[in-house]
Amino acid sequence: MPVYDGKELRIVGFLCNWCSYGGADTAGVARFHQATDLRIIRVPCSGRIDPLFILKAFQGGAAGVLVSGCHPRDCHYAEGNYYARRRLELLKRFLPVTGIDPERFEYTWVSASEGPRWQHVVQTFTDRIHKLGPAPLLSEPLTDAEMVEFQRQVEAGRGCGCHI
Amino acid sequence: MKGLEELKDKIHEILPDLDLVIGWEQGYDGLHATPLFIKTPEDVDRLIIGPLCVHNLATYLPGLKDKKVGVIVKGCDSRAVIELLQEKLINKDNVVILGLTCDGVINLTKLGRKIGSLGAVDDVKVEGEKLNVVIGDQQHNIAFSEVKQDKCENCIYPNALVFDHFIGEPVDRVENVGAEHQSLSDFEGKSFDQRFAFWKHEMSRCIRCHACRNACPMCVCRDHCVAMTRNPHWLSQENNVAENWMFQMIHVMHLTGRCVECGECERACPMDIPLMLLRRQMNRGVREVFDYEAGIDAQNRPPLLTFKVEEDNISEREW
Amino acid sequence: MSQQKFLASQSIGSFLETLLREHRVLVPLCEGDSVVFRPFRKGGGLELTRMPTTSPKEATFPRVETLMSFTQKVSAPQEEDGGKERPEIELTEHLPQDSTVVFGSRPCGAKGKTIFSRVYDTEAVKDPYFIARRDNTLFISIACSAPETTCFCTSVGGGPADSTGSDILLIPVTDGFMAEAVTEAGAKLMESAFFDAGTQKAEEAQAVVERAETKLGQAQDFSNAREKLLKLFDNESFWEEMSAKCISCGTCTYLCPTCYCFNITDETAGNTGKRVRTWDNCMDYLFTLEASTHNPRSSKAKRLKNRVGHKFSYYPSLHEEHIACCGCGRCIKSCPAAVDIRQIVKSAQEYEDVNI
Amino acid sequence: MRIGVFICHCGSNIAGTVDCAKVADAAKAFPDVVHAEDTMYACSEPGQQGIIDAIHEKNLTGVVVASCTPRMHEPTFRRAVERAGLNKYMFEMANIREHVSWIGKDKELNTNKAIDLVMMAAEKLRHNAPLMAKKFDINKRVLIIGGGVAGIQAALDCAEGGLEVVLVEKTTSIGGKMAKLDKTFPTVDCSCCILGPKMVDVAQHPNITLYAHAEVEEVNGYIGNFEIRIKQKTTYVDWEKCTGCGLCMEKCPSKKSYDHFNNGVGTTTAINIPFPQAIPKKAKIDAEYCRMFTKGKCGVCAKVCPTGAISFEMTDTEVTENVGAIVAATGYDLFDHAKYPEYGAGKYPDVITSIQYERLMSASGPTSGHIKRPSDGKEPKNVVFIQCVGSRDKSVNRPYCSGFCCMYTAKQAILTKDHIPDSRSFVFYMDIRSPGKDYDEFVRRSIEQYDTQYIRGRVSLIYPQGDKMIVRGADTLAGAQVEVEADLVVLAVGAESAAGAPQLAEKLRISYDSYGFYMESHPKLKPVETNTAGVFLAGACQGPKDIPSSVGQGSAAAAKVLSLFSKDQLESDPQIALVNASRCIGCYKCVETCPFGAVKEEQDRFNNPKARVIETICQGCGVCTVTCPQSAIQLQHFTDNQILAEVKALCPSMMVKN
Amino acid sequence: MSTFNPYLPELATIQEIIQETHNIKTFRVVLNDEEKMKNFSFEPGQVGQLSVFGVGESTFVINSPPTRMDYLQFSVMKTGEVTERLHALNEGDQIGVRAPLGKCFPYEEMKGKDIIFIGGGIGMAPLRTLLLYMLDNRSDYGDISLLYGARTPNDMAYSYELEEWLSRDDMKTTLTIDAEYPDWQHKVGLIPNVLLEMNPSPKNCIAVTCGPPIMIKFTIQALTKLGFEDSQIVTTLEKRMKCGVGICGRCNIGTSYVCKDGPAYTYEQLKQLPNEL
Repeated sequence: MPVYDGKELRIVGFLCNWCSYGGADTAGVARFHQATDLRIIRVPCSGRIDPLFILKAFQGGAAGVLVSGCHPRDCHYAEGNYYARRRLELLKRFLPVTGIDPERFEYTWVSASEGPRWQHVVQTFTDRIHKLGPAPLLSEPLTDAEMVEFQRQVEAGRGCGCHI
Repeated sequence: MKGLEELKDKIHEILPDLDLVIGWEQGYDGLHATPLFIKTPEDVDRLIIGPLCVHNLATYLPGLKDKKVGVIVKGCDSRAVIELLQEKLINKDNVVILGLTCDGVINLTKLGRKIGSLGAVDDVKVEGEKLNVVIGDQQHNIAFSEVKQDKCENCIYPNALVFDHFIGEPVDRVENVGAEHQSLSDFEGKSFDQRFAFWKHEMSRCIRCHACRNACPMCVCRDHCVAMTRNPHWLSQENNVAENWMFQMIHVMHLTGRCVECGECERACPMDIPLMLLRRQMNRGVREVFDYEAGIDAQNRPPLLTFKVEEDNISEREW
Repeated sequence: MSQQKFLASQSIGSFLETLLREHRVLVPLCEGDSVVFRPFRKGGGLELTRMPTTSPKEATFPRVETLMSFTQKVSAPQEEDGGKERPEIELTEHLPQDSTVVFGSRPCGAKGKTIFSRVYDTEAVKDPYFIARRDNTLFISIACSAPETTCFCTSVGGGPADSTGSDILLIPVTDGFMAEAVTEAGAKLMESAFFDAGTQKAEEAQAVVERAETKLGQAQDFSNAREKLLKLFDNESFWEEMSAKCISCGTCTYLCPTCYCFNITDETAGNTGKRVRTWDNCMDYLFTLEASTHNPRSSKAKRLKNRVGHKFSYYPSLHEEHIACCGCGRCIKSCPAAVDIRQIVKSAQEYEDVNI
Repeated sequence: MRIGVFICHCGSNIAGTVDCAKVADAAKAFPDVVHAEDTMYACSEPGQQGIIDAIHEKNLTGVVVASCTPRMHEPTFRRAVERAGLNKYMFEMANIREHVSWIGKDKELNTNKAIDLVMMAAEKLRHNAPLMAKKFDINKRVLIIGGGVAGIQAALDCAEGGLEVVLVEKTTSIGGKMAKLDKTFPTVDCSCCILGPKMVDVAQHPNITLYAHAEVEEVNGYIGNFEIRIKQKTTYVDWEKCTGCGLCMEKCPSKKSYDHFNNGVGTTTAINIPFPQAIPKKAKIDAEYCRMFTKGKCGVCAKVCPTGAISFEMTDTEVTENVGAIVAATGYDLFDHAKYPEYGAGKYPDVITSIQYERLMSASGPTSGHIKRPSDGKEPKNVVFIQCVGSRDKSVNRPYCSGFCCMYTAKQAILTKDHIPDSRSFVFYMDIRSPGKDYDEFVRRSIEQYDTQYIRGRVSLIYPQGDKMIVRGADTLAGAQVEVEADLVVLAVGAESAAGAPQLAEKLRISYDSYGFYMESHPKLKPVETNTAGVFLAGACQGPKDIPSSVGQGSAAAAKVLSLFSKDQLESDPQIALVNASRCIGCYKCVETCPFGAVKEEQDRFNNPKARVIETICQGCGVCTVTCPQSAIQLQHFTDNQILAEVKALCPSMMVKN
Repeated sequence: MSTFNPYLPELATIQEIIQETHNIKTFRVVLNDEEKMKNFSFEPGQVGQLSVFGVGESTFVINSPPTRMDYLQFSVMKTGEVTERLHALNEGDQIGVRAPLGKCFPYEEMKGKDIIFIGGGIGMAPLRTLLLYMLDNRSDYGDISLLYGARTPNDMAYSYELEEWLSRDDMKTTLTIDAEYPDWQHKVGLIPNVLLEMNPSPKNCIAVTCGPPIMIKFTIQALTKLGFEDSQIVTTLEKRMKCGVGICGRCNIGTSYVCKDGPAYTYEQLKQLPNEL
């Protein structure tokens, strides 16, 4: 299903079942209006979220990825979110080198009772992604201008072109 | 690297108790060294050390788990041995480490940039800081510092960090301490879009030969790498930009907090894709967040295998 | 086949541009620190001095190609199925339609496809994808004037100016190339005005080739490798020693102009999917891993044995002594561990002598 | 696979803003979907029957229901597909109510989103596999940690229910805080008189094994089969021999020992039985004060002990108990008012805590029930009570209400008047919290019948003036500063989590909040369960509670244990990690990260190292799955392929044309 | 599309699925193109590649005989991704078939000879096609006997045919299982041992054996012990295959490509190949 043209961007959410998915439910029960872009994938624990899922989403053209788990100390599985925090923080710091704006990825903690907070998170993140616009796509060929630029670099001398 | 004779003597001494010792010998031309697997005293004669000995021989250790192996390591290589020990991927009882001191090894890609084709090199000599490359009747004199591996440029571990036998005298090297390689900050001069396009361009060249993976001393999954499976199906076998990119992402992620920056992935890449940029960025994060460097102390716990309830350098983002 | 014509260096670009009208034109281009075959772009440069890192194999055997695509549908309830919906498949064959000119490959690279043909185009079985590409691809090769330390074409039946597999052979001379048509199609291309019949530098060309041949030195005689390798089949320690430094990657196979193994896998997205063929690598553990977890080539020693055996023994046995190698040396030059296939074969040939 | 998709209208809850028929129509085109329909209420009896009928009629092998949150009805629908003969894990849910219809108004966008969510669910389902629960035996014994009133109630209820109970108490006697109280609100009956018999029942019940002065050292195993290491701390008195006669206490020369039971009101002997009704009624030597330990000679008690129970060489011992369930009833501690400099930070003798005041009022206390102020033993006439000391105060990180202080302050004011009829009580309060049967009436009685003067406002300073304490505060209702001359100030200290609670939580592998109170599984629906199967909570360890609530939770936890043990075997949740041995390279990174110690190092028949998951210990978090670089260990029902299928469904542009 | 594309499967419909054992299902398949189904020809022992579209292909012997062409029958043991997905299919579902591939049993050379079939577990599948072919051309062959073994009675495929085979008087059928089992009326013991006990005469006899590698190994040893020449022993090999037409490079043993030159080999032929099984 293609992203709804012009109105939405593809935003993927990974939420732990016990806190954040519950928080999203709580927001729903309270009828807290939210942007519709986000599609939530439910996992048992933020510790189940492989940073590679996030990269896979970007590989597939996601404009933004949002992860949310239980607040530290509140993990249903005692420690899962501590591992998640380390993994996700490193991913966040890694992204710039790939050329994916790290602002396109965010992770946070929302408890099952924090409906208003969830609404706020969704709204803030969605607004941020809309400001950034659609993500660059790996599947799209390089533009002519880009090709010419790379060729120019080659002609300037051998080398990987990472130094300019 | 110094102490070839001392090293040979030591190998002669320990070889009877070992199945083999891994070192280097001259390869098919004057420019290439190649790993040498010493099994007999006669093999020892073929041993060389020096700036051509680029290969990180620790890569072979996990595959020789059931053998008693001697391995010759430079400072950088020794970090891979430490990381392997740290992760209990090799058994220290089965490994005898012959530590060297090193003043840098050659980067053939950079040499190629200097002198064009490397296809017909007859001989290479190192005289102090000069590298003398003989191609037929041509002579190229090049400053060694300009054709060293990146990792050698700001090396702070010239001496093996772990060893059973140290060969030669350890050298001091204090300049450039902790400096991050220039390439990363250079790369940051590009916009996000330029960086993204850069990788698309680089990945279009990748032939998915997995040399980067198989040359990596930390890629111990080898035959069980997720890059080739359908369960889980992380990647298709299609050799295209998106899938090649994803493979490199998997490689980086699986090296998080484990990469010792030996540079073997980039060296092994037949297509000269600058993979170390990715490694350096990840290692920068690891350093900043956990004040951690892989392969320094076998007692350290890799950062992703543990946690702190209150992380020192991770702050909750404001919403 | 025909007379030699002169192609001036400065007119190559313009010549290639004329080809673009009807063909995809692949030329060696510098990318990063590598030289790879890429579509020629108007005004773009090309790299003809360095030996290309990759082989031109991609022109006739792409790294990845879609063999067929399929769509799954659910039919309306069928009466004969008791009113149940029934899944249906729609299958579409994807045969290549392009026409390609490869310009600037070396003779060894162009020869690669001939090794394919003996397997892909036989009485019993014809691979329509390869055949379509092969028959629609023209190779304009450049004779080798500067053999490298890894080159051994003369040992496997080739040479610096071997025209096997090429349609036009260019021999570098001052300011350009002497061109020689090898096939009808090549001759047709050479009717282009950029080929000048007036300028004759045949002697210079001859000298270039001779110099290269001299440089290559004595050819290695692989003729008895066929039996020697077979004899060593069960010699585990020999193969363990030969493969000790091999890291079991696929650099050698993927850069090889003659390695023709492939994998076929299905990929889907929603209801549509495709069956793709990708290069595969006999040096990989998974290549022969069976579903039962049994693996006949479980160690890198066994895999290297198969690779060397295939090229220098099995293939020659099946195909009139032709060695499945064109001596380009890429497997040696780009090997991360500098494994030297010449040395392995030689060791096998000399093995018995040592052990008498 | 033959998938059936059911789109629930949920009346107008979903259908109001989602075009359910359109979603069903779109679903028909998804791979493997052979049936799709919209239905009014999928969870209703006819709704479920519709699913079951479709499974039969269309030979469905998997079902997707798009309706409310799976946290609500996933079990319902799983049972339904199971009734139809499918494995209950061949089912997926798409949440199109809480996550779609209730949060967005644009029907078009909602419908589109619902279609996406259904597609994700269907794509995941295509990678589902039937999962079977494994059965295992239960050890029908229960460990209760903490011998306060909640633990006592749980122990007695379990024991009465026929279970063997192991009760571990940290101090030398059970009874907890309640044993220290003089009277209880709102009935003003004698605390010890109602608790005493229950304590005796514990001592005498054949099913209860009591370890007093003991602590849980280590917890291994899993629901149905825990192995507990208990440290029996040394008492220097052989309790097998001690008869509790008290002769040693009479003769002990070290009479200035800190009196723990009386919270430092008065002193006791170095060897002591904490209070007359103690269970077990056994003596213990406090080595900090015993001359044998401080000076190296004495031994009077050993000489006088008629049974020769004294043993100065005694050391800690360890016992191991095997149980099938655990109830944590470790109670609470009182806030340390030393954190309030404005109240004297504990340095004024006549500023005491409410529990000390209880001991002063108690007939069994150090003053035999006569209220005498600590400084000079005078009977106080003006008593000031200050509420919310360590409650509802962010500045000391105690933002929560302790709940029971308002009530016990009212009680203490009433009792003060009973003890000293000419006294006056003043209560500084923020709000009166008195919900509960007869509670508010009780407070009113204190004000109206006992003339307690309630002043709404915070106390800003207490300082001594002569033999009085001046209490300065605000009366926010009058809008004025007030100063009260007090003979005695009683601080209504709030509750905080018991010392050592986080450490025990970690042994039990249960979570606790930032204040150290244990987390219940669900704040409303699972108040005594924890997220670790087989571990239950009772009383104030979960949060501040009064006696009836604690007793109620004690019984509730007991009921949970009894219902758990009503089966002979338990089924383990099959949504756990599983190692694919042919992919595992035995690096054991999973062993290191598993929060539950559920992954074991093993060797296969070729001596290759392999990881193995202990099914009953694994809780299914999936931390290991991410840890494993070969993806050899996969969390069932949330495998890489299942999650990847969802990601790929959402982000399909990876289907590049070659 | 004039040239024949060896990679392009024929679409086919699963007509019937038989659950043989807990992990073996038999699929009876009919090509959708009626003309092609009518003209379909193959020889006993040849294999086919079955496609589950989106998952991939896997190789199975056509175990119905060419003499019975109502459908093509394949028996599939659940081992990997493709077989798992095949098992999840239903009657009426669509698959792809590329067949026939490979070489057949030397059934022409076997004419006039006594035949002993020795099958273990799923290895019965390739034997079935040849056995049924011979029964359908009974007069061309001498004595026919079958020794079929499995771990337990529940692991025996084609149980519905065994009764008929046991009752036929133009063939001799022996069944065996590895260990005692309640109500088992037949032999108990490992196949090679039972074979030695049966003591078949090698004279003018061809032994055809198929089963798990370890069983084949010991069966061949037993046959040799009984006096069978290498040329009198026929077996089939299994390898990982992709293309099925001898190109893709993974199923070769030296110069022989199992997908194209096999899977049926005489032991004599096998011995000439390098030892890489």
